[in-house]
Amino acid sequence: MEIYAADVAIVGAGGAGLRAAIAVAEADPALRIALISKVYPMRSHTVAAEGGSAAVVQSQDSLDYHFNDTVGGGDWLCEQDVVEYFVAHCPEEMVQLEHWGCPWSRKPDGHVNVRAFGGMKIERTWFAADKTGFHMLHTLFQTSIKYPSIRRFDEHFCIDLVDADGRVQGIVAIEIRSGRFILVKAKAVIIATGGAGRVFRENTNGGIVTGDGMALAYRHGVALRDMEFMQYHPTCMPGTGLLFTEACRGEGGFLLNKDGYRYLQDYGLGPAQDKPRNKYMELGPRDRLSQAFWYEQQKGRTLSGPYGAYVDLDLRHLGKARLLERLPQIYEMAETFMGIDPAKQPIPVRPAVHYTMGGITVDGRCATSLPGLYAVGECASVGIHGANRLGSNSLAELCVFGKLAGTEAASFAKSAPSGDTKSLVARAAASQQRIEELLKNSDGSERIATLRKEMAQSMEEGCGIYRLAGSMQATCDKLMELRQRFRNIKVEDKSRVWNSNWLMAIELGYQLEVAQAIAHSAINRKESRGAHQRLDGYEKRDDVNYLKHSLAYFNADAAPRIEYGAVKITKSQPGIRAYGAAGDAAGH
Amino acid sequence: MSINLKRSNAPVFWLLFGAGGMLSALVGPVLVFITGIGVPLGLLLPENTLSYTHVHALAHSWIGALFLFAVVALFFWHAGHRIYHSLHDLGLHPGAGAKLVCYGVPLLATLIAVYALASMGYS
Amino acid sequence: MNTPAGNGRRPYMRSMQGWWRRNTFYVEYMIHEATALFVAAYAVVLLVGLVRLSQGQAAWNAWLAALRSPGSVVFHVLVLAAISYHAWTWFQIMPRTLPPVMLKGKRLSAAAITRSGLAAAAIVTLMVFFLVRGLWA
Amino acid sequence: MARPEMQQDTEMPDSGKTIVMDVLRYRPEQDDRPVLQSYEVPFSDDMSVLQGLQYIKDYLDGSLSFRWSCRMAICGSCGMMINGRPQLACKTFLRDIYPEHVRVEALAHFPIERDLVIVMDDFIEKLESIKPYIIEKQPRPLAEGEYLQTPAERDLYEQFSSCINCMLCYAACPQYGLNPKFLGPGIIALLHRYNLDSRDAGAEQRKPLVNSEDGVYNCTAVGFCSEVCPKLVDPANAVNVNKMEAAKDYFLRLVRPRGGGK
Repeated sequence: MEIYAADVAIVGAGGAGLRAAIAVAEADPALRIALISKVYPMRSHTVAAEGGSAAVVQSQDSLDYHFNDTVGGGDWLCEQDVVEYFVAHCPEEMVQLEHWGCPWSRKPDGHVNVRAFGGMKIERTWFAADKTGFHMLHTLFQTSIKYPSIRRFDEHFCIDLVDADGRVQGIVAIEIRSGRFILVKAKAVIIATGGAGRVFRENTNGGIVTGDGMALAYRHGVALRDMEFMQYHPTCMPGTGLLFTEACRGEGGFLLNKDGYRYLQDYGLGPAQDKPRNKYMELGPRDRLSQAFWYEQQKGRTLSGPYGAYVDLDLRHLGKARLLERLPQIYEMAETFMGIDPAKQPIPVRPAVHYTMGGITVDGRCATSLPGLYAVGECASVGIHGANRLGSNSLAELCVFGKLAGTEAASFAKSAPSGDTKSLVARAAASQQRIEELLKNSDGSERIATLRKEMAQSMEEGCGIYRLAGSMQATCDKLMELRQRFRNIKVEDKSRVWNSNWLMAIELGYQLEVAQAIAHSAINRKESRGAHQRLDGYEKRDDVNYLKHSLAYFNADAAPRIEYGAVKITKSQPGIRAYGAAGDAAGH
Repeated sequence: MSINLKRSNAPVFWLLFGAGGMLSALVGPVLVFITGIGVPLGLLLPENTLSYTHVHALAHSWIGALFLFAVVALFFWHAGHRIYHSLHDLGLHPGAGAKLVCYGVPLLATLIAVYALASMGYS
Repeated sequence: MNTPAGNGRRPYMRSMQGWWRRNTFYVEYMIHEATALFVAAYAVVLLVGLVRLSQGQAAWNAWLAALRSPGSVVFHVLVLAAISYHAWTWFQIMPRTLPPVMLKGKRLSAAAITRSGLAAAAIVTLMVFFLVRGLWA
Repeated sequence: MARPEMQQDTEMPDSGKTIVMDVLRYRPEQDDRPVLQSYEVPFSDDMSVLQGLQYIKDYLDGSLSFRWSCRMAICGSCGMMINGRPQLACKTFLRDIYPEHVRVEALAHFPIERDLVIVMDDFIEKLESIKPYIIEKQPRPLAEGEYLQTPAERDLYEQFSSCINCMLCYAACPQYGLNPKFLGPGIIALLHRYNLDSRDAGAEQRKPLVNSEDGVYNCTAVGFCSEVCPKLVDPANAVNVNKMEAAKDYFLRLVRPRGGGK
């Protein structure tokens, strides 16, 4: 097995991984950084983020407002000290990106422009048209090229962490082009592999978003926190689930039911006004908007198309010129994928799974419970999203915590001793053997696609926008069955060079375990909060029993063990989460 | 990968190519018509349009000589450069010989044009 | 088959043989590149004319006479077609070769640049034609 | 025979129709050279070529390899030759080809690693060579806030910053096919993007690449690169504008005093 000796290994080269790599390189140019990604960095799913990234910049805005919007938006399941750190560091990170060349959209005077987003009191979303994630990712990737200490392992698929002596000491990966295994020794490892949205059927996520890093940490005893909170984004393309950014609403788009009625006013978000108003109507938070869709559907007031129920996202009144300036990609997507001119026709949309609020449990400094192991970005739960993430907080999170994870890992690596290569190789060889078994299993009979489809279907049924004990239990049972059947998985392709059949099987293994953590966390939370809404007697938020983080622990072949951890409250006591006129009355 | 940082000499030839391309796009069609079709057939143009007196007078003036020189020389340079690249496009891997021909002929033509015009003197 | 783990890489490079036949865009490109042959031929005709001019009236008249031969006229019709096609494609490509052209704070569209180029060619054509006709008629 | 159920990520209505996809296969561990393999795939009007390939992989032949991720024409993974033209598979629809066969091949002008997967080392190395990052005149402390840049200044380079590195332009460029040392359209577009950025002062450092024998003058203005760009970047413009820059530099250096240039 090939061995590469690094000081810090980073798994995942999306926004968070790249930002972390740059932070390590700037912290100490002598540290050798291995940046491992199963795709080329610019393919990472950060690329698909559209709307923007939050940072307080306007004089009428304040860090407290950003804090309150985030904590209230998260239904008080946030680590408030971490949120304080977060909102305080967003502005400098956005400026840092600007210095690195990110083409932020500008005001006529040359200052960076900001736009409105859902659940925000004051406009604070920095944007680069509607391709913000794309521009941030490419800016970070291209900037990372400046640092000679960053050695990239592009298209290397991480199959395991290597731990020894009670701390993580490296990772094992497959070089996809050759099928060879490589051990990357490292004194600190940062996981930055993104979310797990593809365990659901209809989702906005790219094919690579399979929860790999979450499963890696989980198998090594690190808890997955708050996994029941899966964000449904309210405006997605029916069928494919492709995302129409929240900025469509930030720019003034309307959501209409089949009667052409702005139905959100019936769900505590009104009154309706022509001009977009922060925290009102279409600028409510994502969980509320997705839930309102569900109710409209129950009432038979949605429209119906080949992919089921939908509502109309109406942008016509914004005019073609503004759409092309502010939402060019949305325009292109509507035209190419749906044959719709959004200046002339409303766009059919429905909610789809978008973001994994939970993830690998880390403290406010991005450290996991396994010494030397850090996690950052969507794969991690650093505690800023709570039960519902505010739009445009995730891109800011990549930068603020990417940098923090990088500096923390760098200082850990500098103080940690080198491990014993021989024992690490032995452990890596064991991981290699386990993965190679998949290829050798010649009489497997289960198709990868069949299992994946059953998983995704079951997750949607059990862990959708509204949840019931019975269907959640059915999902838990189904996932257990699928894990059994996975042992009999068939990898048709036995070759080594770019064998994506093999990789998909490994990913499916990751997905099934992460899905289990989601489903079991969900069925155990007997209340409704943020993105976790129940209709079986637990419709209310229950702060007495459930103002707690759920912690899912890997339990080998059995179901995960669910425990609970405290939520850090500093300055915002749980209150009523209200938007629209009710929010104003409640003083939000 | 090793990127060859040796400076390319192409700008000289590319500028001549471009100038010739632009000139031939602007005046090429009308010149071809005048000299090759209109005058020989007496089409739209009086027969004595290209009489020796007229054309010699043109060549005898600075501006006329310059125009004739530019047309002849730049057309050559334009064509030579393009033909050289087309040989490459066709996979004929033009070597030094082809390069010599493609750029040597325009050079020779340029010298001949200068000589011919100079021998007529200027007024 | 049966290569040891990881040694199976054998990147395959495809041939460029006949690449220009692969789509109509390339075919068109090769045709407009080929107009250079006609430009070259016409440049030779003009160069000969210039040399003949410098040799005196008789030489010049012989050149003119040669231009009147049917073969020459047919040849020049072909050259006219080729060089006109060259002009057309030259202005089609022109927007791709210029830095942004700003007009009243707005960027000139590719189509507008092409149209301007063609218009310039038309104007120059008329100017040369009437200059030649007017001066010497 | 009943056809298997559709894949998970996109449910497609069953039209009962099928389309034939001829895919260029190359498995280096067993094939001497690439060979075409045909698959019959259920067809509906809203299916992309990518969805067709996903169907093949999921239900007909798990050994078919190709890159894909975002499905929305922004990650740049799924560039391939579709009926002879470089295109993103996610953005090309079967309905526009039906009932003809869909011929799918790996992106032209690159070595085929396997099936529809190309070796993209060359592109990445070139990307790394052009210093694709802001080279500041002097470092600006974060505390001083952002650089001011007017919308007009941003518009200058914005187009070239939209490159998704899908490499369709390289597959469209015969000059790159004929001479892989050529820096190529997409990379020159990115280089141009930084040179045009009002925050950047690195043009001088990038010049040797532009001016070199592997630089802009390999381009013969075919223009197909810009035709196939899925993001309307116009790399041909970047290349050709830089020819003029390189020419200026070539001659100005002769009149500038030695070492006295800026």
